[in-house]
Amino acid sequence: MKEDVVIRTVTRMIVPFIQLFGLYVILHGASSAGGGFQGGVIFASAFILYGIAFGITEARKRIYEKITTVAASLGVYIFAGIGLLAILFGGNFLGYSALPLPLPGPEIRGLMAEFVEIGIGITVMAVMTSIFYDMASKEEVE
Amino acid sequence: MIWEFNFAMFLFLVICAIAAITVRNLLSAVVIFAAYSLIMAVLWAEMNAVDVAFTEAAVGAGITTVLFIAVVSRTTRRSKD
Amino acid sequence: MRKWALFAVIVVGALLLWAEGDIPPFGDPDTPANTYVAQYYIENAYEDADMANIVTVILTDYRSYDTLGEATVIFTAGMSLLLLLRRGGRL
Amino acid sequence: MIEEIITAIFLRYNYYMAVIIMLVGLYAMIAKSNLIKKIIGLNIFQTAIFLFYISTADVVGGTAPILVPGTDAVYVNPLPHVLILTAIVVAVSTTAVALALVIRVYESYGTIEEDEIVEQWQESS
Repeated sequence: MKEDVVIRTVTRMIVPFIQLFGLYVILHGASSAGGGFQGGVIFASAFILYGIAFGITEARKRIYEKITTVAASLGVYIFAGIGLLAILFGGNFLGYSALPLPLPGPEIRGLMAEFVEIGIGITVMAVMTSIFYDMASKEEVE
Repeated sequence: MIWEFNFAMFLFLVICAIAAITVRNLLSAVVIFAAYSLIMAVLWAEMNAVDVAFTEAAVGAGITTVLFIAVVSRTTRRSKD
Repeated sequence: MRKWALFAVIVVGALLLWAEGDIPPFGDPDTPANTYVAQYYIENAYEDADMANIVTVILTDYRSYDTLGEATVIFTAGMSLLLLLRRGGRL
Repeated sequence: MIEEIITAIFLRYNYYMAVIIMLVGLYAMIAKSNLIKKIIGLNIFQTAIFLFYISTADVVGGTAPILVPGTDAVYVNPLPHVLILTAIVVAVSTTAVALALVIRVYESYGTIEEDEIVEQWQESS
């Protein structure tokens, strides 16, 4: 596995395309099959593929564990923050149409739904990568 | 909604489920379970649930298998029953 | 153990298969599950939220509180794995 | 009599399929002593329940619930799809936590067979 040229070259070539497809699935969920959860899982699978081909220590240098831990809570913050913003402007919790944007009501709801999808995608991507790091790497007990 | 297709997929599903809980090598059981998930995703796509089929193909056949294989490689491949 | 498991499975299976006879036929459009709130979602999704995928509209708009719980569940799973397996004191 | 029963079964065949797959998962959860086999059984059980829900959503002649404005197609019921989408997330979360517990059990006892763990526990107490 260590000196397998084919796996490493193909991984290096294919990882950007997997990430691009993940972003497409997240952002195109409004008008076709897809959404935040599926896109986040596909995005995380790119990092998992990198970790399998190059080893966990090499993958940890590309996306730090600190980043995954912070991003996992960032996604939930985005989601709940949009809901609380709606309360601040006099609507219900997660009632998007109360937000004061210069757009008709349905378009505000569509736009905010996209932001919510991005939040879910960030959380799922970070948590899946973090779970893979935790499970695949053996930790020395001190 | 094509009942012949559903029956054929159901036959594969039952064979995969029984094989996944019967086979003694845990790595084989995990791989058979991935095949089970993929067949289930095909069945849901045929029943017009495209979002759920997409999720199952990404999660059940992808992430869950990776997690199972990570755990099997950290513990043991041997199973008594 | 194995005999008792088989016994329990047979009893549960017989009860479930007996009860399934009362379910409406597969693919019937007039079942209670298909008539009340689902029809409202199908008719009003595009006007309300300007998105074509009805599943996304329900997931992120009509029932977004549910989805917030889903995001919290997966966040909690990640944090509990961090507590269970990562004991070196790293973040 | 027999024909009526066969017709009744044929009208609801997907629900019977879901029950049979669910029983396989239930048997694995009760009878198998290997912990990873138990988790695989749990996953089979969950997917059987999902199959039941998706079956209730299907409509004869329906299409996938992605709107095409200006046409009058019949759409399948989108509500069970949303519920199951949430349930799949919960399923993968529970699977991950259960597998982490299996790793900790193996680190503590050196085995993942249920009866051997019980034996070790009885010897030590």
